[in-house]
Amino acid sequence: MKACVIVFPASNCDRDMKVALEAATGSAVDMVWHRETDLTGYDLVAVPGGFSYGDYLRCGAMAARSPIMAEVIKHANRGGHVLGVCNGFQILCESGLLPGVLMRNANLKFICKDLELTVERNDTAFTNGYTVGQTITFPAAHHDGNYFANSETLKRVEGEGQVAFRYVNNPNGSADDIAGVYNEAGNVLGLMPHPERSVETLLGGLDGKPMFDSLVKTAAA
Amino acid sequence: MKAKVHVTLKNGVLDPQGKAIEHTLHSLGFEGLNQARQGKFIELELAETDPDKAHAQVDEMCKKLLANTVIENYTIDIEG
Amino acid sequence: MKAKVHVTLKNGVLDPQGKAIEHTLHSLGFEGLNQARQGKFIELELAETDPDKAHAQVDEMCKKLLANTVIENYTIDIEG
Amino acid sequence: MSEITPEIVKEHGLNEEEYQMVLDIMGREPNINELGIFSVMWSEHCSYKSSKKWLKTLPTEAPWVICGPGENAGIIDAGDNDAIIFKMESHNHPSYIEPFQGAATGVGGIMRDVFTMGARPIANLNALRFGVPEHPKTRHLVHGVVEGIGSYGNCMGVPTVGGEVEFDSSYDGNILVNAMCIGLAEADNIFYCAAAGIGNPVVYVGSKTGRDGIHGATMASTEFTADTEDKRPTVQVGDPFTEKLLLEACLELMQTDAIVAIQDMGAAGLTSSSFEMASSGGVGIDMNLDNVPQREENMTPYEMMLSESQERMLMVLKPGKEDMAKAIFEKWELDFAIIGTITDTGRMRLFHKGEMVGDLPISPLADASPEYDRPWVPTPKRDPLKAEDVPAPDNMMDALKTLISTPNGCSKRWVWEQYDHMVMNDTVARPGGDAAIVRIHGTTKGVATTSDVTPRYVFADPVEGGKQAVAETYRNITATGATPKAITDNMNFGNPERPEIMGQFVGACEGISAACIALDYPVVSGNVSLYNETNGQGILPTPTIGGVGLIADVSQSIGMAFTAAGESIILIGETSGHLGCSQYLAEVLDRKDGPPPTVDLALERKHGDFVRSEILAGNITACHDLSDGGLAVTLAEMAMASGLGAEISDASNGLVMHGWLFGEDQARYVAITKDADAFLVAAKSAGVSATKIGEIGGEALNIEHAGTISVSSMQDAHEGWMPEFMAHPDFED
Ligand SMILES: Nc1ncnc2c1ncn2[C@@H]1O[C@H](COP(=O)(O)OP(=O)(O)O)[C@@H](O)[C@H]1O
Ligand SMILES: [Mg+2]
Repeated sequence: MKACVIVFPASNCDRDMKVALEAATGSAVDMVWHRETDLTGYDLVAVPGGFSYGDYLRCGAMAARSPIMAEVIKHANRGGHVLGVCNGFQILCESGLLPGVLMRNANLKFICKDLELTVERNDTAFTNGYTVGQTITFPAAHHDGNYFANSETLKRVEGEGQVAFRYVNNPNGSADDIAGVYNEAGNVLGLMPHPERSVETLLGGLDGKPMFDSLVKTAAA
Repeated sequence: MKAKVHVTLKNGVLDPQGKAIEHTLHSLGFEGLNQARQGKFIELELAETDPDKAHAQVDEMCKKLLANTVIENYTIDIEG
Repeated sequence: MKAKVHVTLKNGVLDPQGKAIEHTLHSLGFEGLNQARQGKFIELELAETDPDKAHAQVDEMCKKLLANTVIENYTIDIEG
Repeated sequence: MSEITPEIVKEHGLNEEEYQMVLDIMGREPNINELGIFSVMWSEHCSYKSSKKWLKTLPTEAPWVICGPGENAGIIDAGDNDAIIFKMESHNHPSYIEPFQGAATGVGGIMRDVFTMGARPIANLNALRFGVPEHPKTRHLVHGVVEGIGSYGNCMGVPTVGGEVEFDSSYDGNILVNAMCIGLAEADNIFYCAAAGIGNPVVYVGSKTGRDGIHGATMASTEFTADTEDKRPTVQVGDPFTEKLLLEACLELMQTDAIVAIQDMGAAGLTSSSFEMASSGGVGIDMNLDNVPQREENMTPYEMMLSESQERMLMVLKPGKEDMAKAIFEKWELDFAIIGTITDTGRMRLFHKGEMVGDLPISPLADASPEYDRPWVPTPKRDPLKAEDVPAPDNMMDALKTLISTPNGCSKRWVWEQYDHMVMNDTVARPGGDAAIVRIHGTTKGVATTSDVTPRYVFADPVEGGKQAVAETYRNITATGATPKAITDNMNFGNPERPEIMGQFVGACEGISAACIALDYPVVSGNVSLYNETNGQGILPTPTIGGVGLIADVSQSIGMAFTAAGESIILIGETSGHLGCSQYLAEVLDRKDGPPPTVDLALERKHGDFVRSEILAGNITACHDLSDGGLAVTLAEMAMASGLGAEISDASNGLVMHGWLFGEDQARYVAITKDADAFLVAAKSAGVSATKIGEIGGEALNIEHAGTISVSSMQDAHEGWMPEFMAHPDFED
C-alpha cells in the first residue's frame, strides 16, 4: 500500500500517523505539504490530528481551504481511501467530504484519555479486521469532538450505515454517541479517537493495528 | 472601509458554548435567563471604497471561509 | 427582552485568530484586506422587561463571565 | 533640564545607588531608551541580583553534563549523540493577573528556551500552587491556568506528562505557575547564544512586535499591591499556532549550517536577547529598529526594546545565508527581518529613523549588574515531635480516606486529562504514577521525569526541606527503574529584602546542594522568582525541583499499580513514625507543628541504588515511593491504580499505629515482588532494611489492627474532590 500523510501548518500527529503507517505497510510513507497539488499514485491519504491553523475560527476550517484539499477530494472521488483522525476528521467535515460538523465538547474541556468504542461495520477497507459489535479502545485527545448533524443528515447517516464507531461512554456530547463516520461510498473515514496511538503494547495497546492492517490487506487485494 | 460580520448558529444547531454560558450564569444566580447563544463577530478593514463592491467581497469571504453555511448564518454591515 | 453583547479584544492586544484569518483570506486571493479582528457575539434572552434593569443585569453578566476585562471590551444592546 | 527625573528613575525600579552606577557607566545622563534598558537588565528577573551569590554554590557538574546553568537550558548526555535539554521557569505574576494567558505564555516561553538550543520539545511538566479552595479567586485561577497550559501545550503537540497541584493559604494572593520543558537534540548540533563574526547579520524571526508586556520583567520583580490593576495592560497573549511554526522553522534551519548564534526573546524581549548574545560573544551590535517587524503603528524605540511580544527569536547568521534562511521562514509563514549587524565596538547602538537613539557599552552594563549579599537569618530549628505525643485518629481507615481525598491528597486527573499527554506517541508512563516516562523516539531509551517539593517542610526547615525536594524527585525517578541524572530548579520565595525570607532561600540552596552532591545529581538549569508576596504576606518557600532520569530500555520500566494477587509487598527503608510537619498532622489534626523528617542522603542513595538494580534485574514488578501521608497512602495509591486490594500485616514493631501508617520518614519505597525470600536476601546482603508487610489480593486494603477499606470506595474518594470543586461556577471578582 502506498500511503501519504498531509501536513498542514500546526498539524502535530503527522509523525505519529507516519510511524503507524510505516509499521503496517513496511514501506516509506510520504509527508505531503498542504501547498502541494498532486496525490496521484497513493492508495491511502491520511489527514492527521493536531491543531491546523491553531484551531482558530473553526477547527479544520482554514485547512479545508488549502490547495491540497482539492486533491484529497479528487482522490476520494476516484475511490481512493482517505482516513481523517481528530483534526483530520474536522477537516474532512469542513471540506464537505464527510457529513456533519464537530462542535466544542459539551463540557467545554479538552479531553485526553482512553475511550472504548464499538465497531459498527466490518465490511469496509478500514475495519475488516474487527468484528461487528466489538469493543475496542483508542486514546482520544480533543477539544472539539462533539459530532453534530441536523436531523435530516443524521437520519441519512444512520440509515445508510455511515456510522463507523460509537462511544461506549459518550465523552463529548456527540449525537447518537458517534465517534466516527464514513462517506456514503465508505472509502472515506473520519474519527475523533486516535487509532495511530494504539499500535504498540507499550503505549496505548494494539486495538488500532487491525485498522491499518485492514487497509493494507484491501490495497493488496 | 470597515465591514462587520456576525456569524451565528442556525436555529436548531447545537450550541455547546451557549449552553455552558446559560448553565454557568444560572449557577451564578442570574435568574430569568431563558437562552444564550454564542456567535462570532469579525471586523474587517478593507481597501475597497465602494460599499457595494465591499459587500460583495465580504459575502464571498463568508461563503469561502468565515462561515460554515451548513450550520451558520451570517450578516454583513459595511461602514464608511 | 433580548440582549446582544459584543466582546472584542482591547486595542493593542494580540489577536492570533484575526491574524490567521487575515492570512488565510490573503492566500485565498482576497486582496485589499488590511486587518481582521475576531470577537464574540452573544445573544441572551431575558425574562426582564425593563430595559434599564436588563442592561444592568447583562453588564453584571459581562463582568462576571462573558468578558475577560483584562484583555477584552464589551458593549451591550438591549432590544424590545 | 534633565529628561530623567528621580520619579522616572524610581518608576524604572532602580534605586539611587543603582542609578549612580548607570551614570558612572554611561559617563552622562542616559536617555529614556537607555534607562529602560538598564531597568530591565538590572531587574531581579534578569540579573538575579539577590540570588546570584547563592546560586553559584549549587553543584553543576557531572561527566554526563554537556551544559550547565548559564545558557537557555541545561543539557545532559543520553548517549548515541542524543542530548536531553531541559529547564523550568515561573510565570507566577502574569498568571495571577490573567490566568489563561499568563500560564499559556509561560509554557510558550519555556518551550522556546529549549528549542532555541536545537532541541525538539518532547515533554512538558507544570508545578502549580494555588490559594485555599475557599478563597474566592482560587477556582477561577485553577480554571484559567489549567486551560492556558493545555491550550498551549496541546496545540504545540508536546505531551504534558507531569506536574503537581497544591493548595495553601500562603498562595492566596500569589499563585505559582512553574512550567518545565524537556527537549531532545543531537549532541553534536547544539546551539548557543554567543554572537560572533564581525559584520554578520542579526536576524529577527517570528511574530511581529506589539506593545505587549512592556515592563513585564520589572513587574515580576516587585511585590504585588492593591494597585496591581494598573499593570494589567501589560498582559501578553500567546499564539501557540505561531510558536509551532517557529519551532518547525527553527529546527529546519538548524539542519543547515547557517546559524552562528540564537536566542529567544523572553522576558525583556529584544533588550535581553540582544545584550545576552553580544555580551556572551564579547562583541557589539548595531541595531536598526526601523526594520523590526511591528504590529502597531508609531512604536517608539523604547517600546520596541522593552516589548515582551511572544513567539520571537533573534539569530546571528553566517554571511550569505540570509536568503536560504528567509525562504525557510517564509515557507512557515513567519516574519523574517535583518535588523542589525555584529560590530567590534563592544557597544549596543540603536538607530531609529536615521538617528542614534541609544548607545550603551555592553560588558560594563552586563558585568556591573548589581549583586547583593542580602542579610539573612537562619530559620530557627523546631523542637522534636514524638509520634507517641501525637493523638491517634478515631479510626485509622477514616484518616486514610481523609488523606487521599483532601485538595492536596486527591487525584489530579481532572487536570492532566485536559492535557494531551500522549501526542508524539512515546509516552510510556503517563501522568498519575511516580515519574512519567517518554521514550527517545526511535530508540528503546527513555527519559523519566517528575517535579516535586514539599513547601511545608521547607518552611519549617529550609535545609532539610531543600534536601527532601531533591530526594523526592530522586525516589520518584528511581521507582520507575530509571537513573536520576540531573535537575532543574525553580526557586519561588517571598521578598528577599526580609532577612527571614533570604534565610529560607539560603537554607534551601544549602539543602539542595547537599542532596545533589550526595546523589550525584547536579543542577543544570533553573530560575528564581522572588517577591512572591501580597501586602507583606510571603508564600511558603517553594523551591520546585524538576528531576530528569534516563533508562536504557523502557520495556524494563515499571509502574506503581499492584500487579497480581499473591505477589508480596515489601517495605524498604526504616520507619520511625515521623509525624512532624506531616500530612496526617495537617489534614487530620489541623496542626502544622514539629520539624520535617530529616533526610539521610547516604541512605537515599543506598536504597535508590538497590531498588533500581532490583527493578532492572526484573525482581520488582511494581514500585512506589513513600512521601505525603506515609505508608498508608502509598499502599492506597498502589491499590487504587490497579483496582486490587491487599492484606497487610501489622509490622509496626512497637511504634504507635498512626506513626507507622502515616509517618513520613524518608528514603522509603514499597516494592512488589514475586519472590519475597530471594528479595529479602538480596536486600540483606546490600545492607538495605526491607520487610515483607503483606500480599496483594482481594478488593480491599485490609491492614491488621487498623481496619479495612474497599478499593472502590478509596477510588471514589480520591477521584471525587477535584471535579466536584471545579464543577461550581467560576466567579470573577
Ligand atoms: N499539573 C499537573 N500536570 C500533570 N500531571 C500532574 C499534575 N499534577 C499532578 N500530576 C500528576 O499526578 C501524580 C501525582 O502527583 P503528586 O501527588 O505530586 O505525586 P508524588 O507524590 O508521587 O510526587 C503524578 O504523576 C503527577 O505527575
Ligand atoms: Mg509530588
